[in-house]
Amino acid sequence: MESLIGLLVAAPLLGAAVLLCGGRRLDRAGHWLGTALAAVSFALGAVLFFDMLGRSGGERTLHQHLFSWIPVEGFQADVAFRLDQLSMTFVLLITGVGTLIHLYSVGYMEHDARRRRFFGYLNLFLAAMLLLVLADNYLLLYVGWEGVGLASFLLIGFWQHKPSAAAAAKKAFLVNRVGDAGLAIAIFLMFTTFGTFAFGEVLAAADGAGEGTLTAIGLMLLLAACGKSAQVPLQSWLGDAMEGPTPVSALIHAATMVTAGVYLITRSGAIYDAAPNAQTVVVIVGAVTLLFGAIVGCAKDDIKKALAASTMSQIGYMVLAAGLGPIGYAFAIMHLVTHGFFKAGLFLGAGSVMHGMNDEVNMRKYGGLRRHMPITFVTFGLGYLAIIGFPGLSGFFSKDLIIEAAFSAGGVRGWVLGGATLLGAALTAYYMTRVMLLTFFGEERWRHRPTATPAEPDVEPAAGRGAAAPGRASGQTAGQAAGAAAEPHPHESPRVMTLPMIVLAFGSVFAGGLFNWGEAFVHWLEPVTRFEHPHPPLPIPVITGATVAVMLLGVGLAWLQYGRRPVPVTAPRGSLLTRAARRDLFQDDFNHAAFVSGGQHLTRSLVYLDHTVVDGAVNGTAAAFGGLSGRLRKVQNGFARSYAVSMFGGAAVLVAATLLMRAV
Amino acid sequence: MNPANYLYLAALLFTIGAFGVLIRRNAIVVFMCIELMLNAANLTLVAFSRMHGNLDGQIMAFFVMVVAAAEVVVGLAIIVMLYRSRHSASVDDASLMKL
Amino acid sequence: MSGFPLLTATAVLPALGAVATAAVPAARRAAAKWLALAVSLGTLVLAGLVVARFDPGGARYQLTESYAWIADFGVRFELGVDGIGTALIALTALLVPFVIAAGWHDADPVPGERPAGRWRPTQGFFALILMVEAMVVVSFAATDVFVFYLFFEAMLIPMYFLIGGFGDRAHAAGEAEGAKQRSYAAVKFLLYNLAGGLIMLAAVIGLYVVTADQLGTGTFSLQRITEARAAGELTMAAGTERLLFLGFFLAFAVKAPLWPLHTWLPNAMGESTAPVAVLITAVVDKVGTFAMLRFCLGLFPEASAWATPVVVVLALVSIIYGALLAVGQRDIKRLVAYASISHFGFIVLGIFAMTSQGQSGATLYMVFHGISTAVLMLVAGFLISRRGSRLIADYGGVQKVAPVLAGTFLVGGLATLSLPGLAPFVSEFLVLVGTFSRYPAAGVVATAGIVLAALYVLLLYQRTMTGPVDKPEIERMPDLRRRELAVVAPLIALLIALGVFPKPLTDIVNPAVEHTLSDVRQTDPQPELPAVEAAE
Amino acid sequence: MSGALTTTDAAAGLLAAATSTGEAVQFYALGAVAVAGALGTVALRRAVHSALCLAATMVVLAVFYLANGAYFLGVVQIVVYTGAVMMLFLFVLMLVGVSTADSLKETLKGQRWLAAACALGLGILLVGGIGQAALGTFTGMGAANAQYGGNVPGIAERLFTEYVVAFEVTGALLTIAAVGATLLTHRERIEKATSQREQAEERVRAGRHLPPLPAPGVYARHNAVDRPGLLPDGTPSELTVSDTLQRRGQVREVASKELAEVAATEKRTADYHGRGQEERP
Repeated sequence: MESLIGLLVAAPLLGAAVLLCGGRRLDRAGHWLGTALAAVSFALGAVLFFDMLGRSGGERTLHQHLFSWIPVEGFQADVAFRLDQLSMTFVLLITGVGTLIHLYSVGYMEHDARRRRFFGYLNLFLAAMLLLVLADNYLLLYVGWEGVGLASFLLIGFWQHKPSAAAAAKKAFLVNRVGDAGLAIAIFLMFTTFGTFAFGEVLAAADGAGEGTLTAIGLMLLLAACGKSAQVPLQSWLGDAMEGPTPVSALIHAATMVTAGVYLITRSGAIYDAAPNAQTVVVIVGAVTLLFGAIVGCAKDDIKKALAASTMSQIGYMVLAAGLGPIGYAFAIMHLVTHGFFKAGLFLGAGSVMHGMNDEVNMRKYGGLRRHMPITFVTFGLGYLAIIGFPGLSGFFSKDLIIEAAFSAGGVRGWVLGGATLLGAALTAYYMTRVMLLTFFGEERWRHRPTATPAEPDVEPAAGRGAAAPGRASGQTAGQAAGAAAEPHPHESPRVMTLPMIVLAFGSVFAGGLFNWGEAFVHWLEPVTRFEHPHPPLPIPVITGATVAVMLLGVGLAWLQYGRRPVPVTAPRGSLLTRAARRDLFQDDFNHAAFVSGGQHLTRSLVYLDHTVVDGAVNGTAAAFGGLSGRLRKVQNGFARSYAVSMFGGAAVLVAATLLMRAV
Repeated sequence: MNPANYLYLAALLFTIGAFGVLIRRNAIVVFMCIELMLNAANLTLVAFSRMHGNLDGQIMAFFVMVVAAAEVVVGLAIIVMLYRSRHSASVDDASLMKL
Repeated sequence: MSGFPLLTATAVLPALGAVATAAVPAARRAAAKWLALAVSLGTLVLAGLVVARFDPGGARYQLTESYAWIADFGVRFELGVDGIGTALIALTALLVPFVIAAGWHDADPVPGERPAGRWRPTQGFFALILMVEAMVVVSFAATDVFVFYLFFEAMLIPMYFLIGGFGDRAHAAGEAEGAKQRSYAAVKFLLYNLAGGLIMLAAVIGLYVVTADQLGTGTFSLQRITEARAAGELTMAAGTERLLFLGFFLAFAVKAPLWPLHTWLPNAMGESTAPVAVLITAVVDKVGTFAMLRFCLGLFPEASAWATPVVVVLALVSIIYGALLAVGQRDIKRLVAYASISHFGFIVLGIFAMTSQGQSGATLYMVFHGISTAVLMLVAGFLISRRGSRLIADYGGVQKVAPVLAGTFLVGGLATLSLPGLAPFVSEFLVLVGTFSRYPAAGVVATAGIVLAALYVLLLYQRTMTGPVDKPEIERMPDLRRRELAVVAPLIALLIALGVFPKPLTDIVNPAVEHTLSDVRQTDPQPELPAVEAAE
Repeated sequence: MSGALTTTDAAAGLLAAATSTGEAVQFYALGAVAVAGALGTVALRRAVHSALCLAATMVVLAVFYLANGAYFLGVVQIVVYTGAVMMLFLFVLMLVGVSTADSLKETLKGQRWLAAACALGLGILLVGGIGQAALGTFTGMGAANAQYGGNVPGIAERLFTEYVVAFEVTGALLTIAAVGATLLTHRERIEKATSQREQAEERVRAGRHLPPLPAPGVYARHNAVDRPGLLPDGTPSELTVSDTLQRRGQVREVASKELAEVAATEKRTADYHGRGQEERP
């Protein structure tokens, strides 16, 4: 069985290698190969899962030691895998959702000339992500960590001819690199403290170390988590990352990669439990991001950006939960999984909508699409109900549990956190309802009003599809261009795209309930992430009631604002808060002011300095010597007599010398 | 009388000759000054040979004279050529020792 | 161990090859190229034999040879390699064939050009490259300080001509201006290194004097001196040792190059052709860092310990400073040069962290940085040869017209920013861990360097490769040709292979590093919880 | 005969050995002359004068040689140096041009002061050195000269036994020097010498001064070659004076009053013949 673990990673890696090096001859079948390999690793994951179920809680953890990676004196870095319940959960999520999204992409990227490379990158991502969750030590985890960063870089910038895409990719990688530096430093600290960075030894010895060290490690790990999971203050890249193709947003920036931070914190639970200060910081970060994302999400008109903000906020929930310690880890992971389902579903839905709308992303130009793309509408709607925590659906269970855990953090802290999570729930309901209404209900704002373009004849759908195809093939957001020229003709996406959406919809409906069946999920994870029952200050039903209440409140508000009265196509100026939220609460302005401009000035001045001072000193010395020799050269005037003088003087000096020698 | 006197005289003549070599521009005069220096040297040789009472000194002086004669012959020939080529016997005109 | 002088052969073969190549008649240009390539491959085979013969568990110096040379000064032609030397000889022999293949057309006479004008003698170009290889091999293998010094300095001559004589075809500032810049760069390179070398010469003589009046007979033999020091026969006054150390260190710091002695590198790498630039940064400069490890630490342990704080600070400055300047460059080659300065900072940092991780890391770093820079620089060279400009601003959207070129360029860049899975990551991580375990603050600062590395690499990639294709020259740009791909692909494969499985190299290097550490009488700092070590 | 010779030699030897007051007087008197000569050699503007001064110094030195018992050298000094060498100098001076007197104005900046400083320094050093040196008194040439019966036989004996090689070499040197000098100064005549006829034809072809040049000194008080003849309008013509004189700048000026007289005479003859002004050009 152990040997299968390696194959789990190897399969997509092989796919990536073949697809990327294979060349054009693979263009025809490449995408199917990629999908097949993803499916293979999912099958392997399933086999391992059932095998794991077959064994009792004690010996469920599997280890596979492949080879010693960097053997240096007093330093052991092995390529070794560790498959326990936690990583098993992730393996299933990654491979499962991954396979579905591969399938989806077959349709979505159909018209893209570079589809083969796209699938190569997707496989590369799967491999890296699996490496991340299967690693047995922090160094190998770091490899996967940067690996997914690379894949994300490649996929965000997949349409490289778009400067915005290229810039977004660079931004994502850089911000992540900051987090990676944190992870690296954490690893150094572990090495100097424990002399190793294998999970087993480190976590076992964690409580033995000084709290200061552990706090440092915890904060550094948190920095890494912030980078990868787009938590404040390293959140700014996620919004731009939506430049990538929608399947990428669904897989990497919703379901899997961005949750790696939660995995890291949960995995390092032992360290955080021994460092309460670090935990506090984690909780604060989670709470802040939760609200930050929610607020931003309320103002975005770009459907993908709105969903991205919601992702940020949902991960805030998870981080918060993970920061609560043993009472929260399991819930964090649970919410992570359910969120993986419904957020992926939502993104695929959004992709499907864009697919039908000439890649238009502005929700204000949607409206009333439920009649034109019913399947998308239903699946999207189910995902929507799940995320706002409609009773009975996945989101309800996972989120509700986190809220309870937040309340039971104890004392004022508990009340604050609980309040934050409740507020978050309300906001979630609000902005998701807004998305829903703007997209699928209301009047069809994408139709050209007679005033806008008088007496324009209808073009038949075929032409519309034809117009849509090159737009996406070349990847430009042809929405504006095409929208102005030819009126979009929304149509349902092909089967290959709707199928994954349906599957994910099922997940988002039933997963939560399934997990919560007799706390199955919690018990499943308990051996890895210890579990304590939360004891909220209020009775559970009250909290649940409150959750549902605030959810309904949010929905109601959104309906009042967007459901009842018509929505203007061009966004109104809006309140100060709205405008701030549209600008992502000035995150980029802050970064620019704080780092970018300063850095640019620094480099410019340094370049100047290097040229004038450092190099100037060198050239100055050279010039000085040149001048001196030029002066000396004048002595050699070419006149025999002046040479004779020097000879004569030399003779005199010699005589003097001899006399002196005789004297002494 | 002290033999040193001859040596003092020789030193004086030698110095004067050297000075002349340095300040005169006419190649022929320069040559004369060189001859003067040689003669001063000869005087010392002779004085020493008398002082030590053997003939080697004089023989040295003799050789000096011979060599000086040869040198004068060649040197003057060169001067003549120089004069032919550049119509002047000034050593400063031949300032070609500079790159 | 057979009596066959393998190391000498490894050095002599390229030397002879150089002479033979130079002797090829002017008309038979192709023959000269093939001859040079064949010789370099032969050298590679010999180097492979060296690696094969080297027994990591064996004596410190192996394959030793010793011939009487200048008896009066106790100079013997002594060769011998430890693990570090072996690794670096392998690197040299490995890279030179690629350099030759990459520079296949760099020295061809320009078709439209009058033959009387700046004609590039192809034979000379390849002969000089081989000559450099021979000298580098000797300096990696020399265990006699004098022999090392001799070749360390002699290397400058062929390098001078390679830099000054063969530049880019199309220079941004015009042909004449280009020639001027080239000669400036070459002279700067020569004077810089010569100055360092002369200081070192003084130190070498000083060392001889010290040994002479303490051991009776003066010697330059590294082994003899280290043994004598270990045995306590040879004791230097602190002042003397520090002066000698500085004399050696300055020369190596110039060669390395360490801030603030770095300014010759950007000129040299910017003006010379890409293969020569690779030769400079990937092969020749390594002699400097290698010599720090072998001579500075081996001969003057106390002084090294004394100088460590300053050197560490300088290394940190190099790392950050080099990276920041790389960010600010407008010229692709100069950018790579400043990136190299930053990387050399890492190497020096690793050496002077005085931990086994640090020094193993530094040694691996020398090898891996050689390969990764080779990839990046050679691809950059191919790019420049297509567009005829070194300015980043003249590019953009290359990825769309030449995807393979862009891909290889990206891989080179990722190796430069030491992405895990590629070889440089291993070495950089080792250096950082080694540094952090002794100087945590320094470790943190150096870690900031990896973020900056990402910045300059990605900026370069974004500006050159991505975006719309808005320049006609770029629309017509061909993708990598077969020869060029054949040059780059093996190196990339090597980067990946060593990144995943560096064990063969570490096995060779580790014992040597342990020896060096014992020379400087240093031991690794132990973790706070040794109990865990025991439990492990 | 031989006895006389020996006695004279003995006496000479005695003279050489002893340092009488007479010699002292002679030394100081002639020494002054020698120094004066040397100074003259250096200081005088005309090369000829320098040569003469040098000759004087050399003669004095010859006397000193004799006084020091180096009879052979003394004679050789006079014959070779003051005779041959100085004549050679003067001869070359003639070739180069006696008149050329180089100005003693220094052209090289600071040359003179440097030279003076060096000379002074050296002189002081030499004098100091001699002063320091522990010099005995004269042994005298008596024994040495008497050994082979006289100074000349003594030198000859040494020259042809001990120093024979050196002697031969110097002989060779002299020969080579002679050959070299001739080679250097010899100038090969490239074109054949032009005969008188050719010169005449040349003159005709050139078309100037077909007749002989006009004679000088016409209208003069006294015939003189250094006085130019006057053209009809009374301007002096340089054709009439020989080239050499013109080069040396020894042409005598024709005074203006004489020119005036010529003009007056012409006027008078014109009036006498009654030719009016109008015919005058």
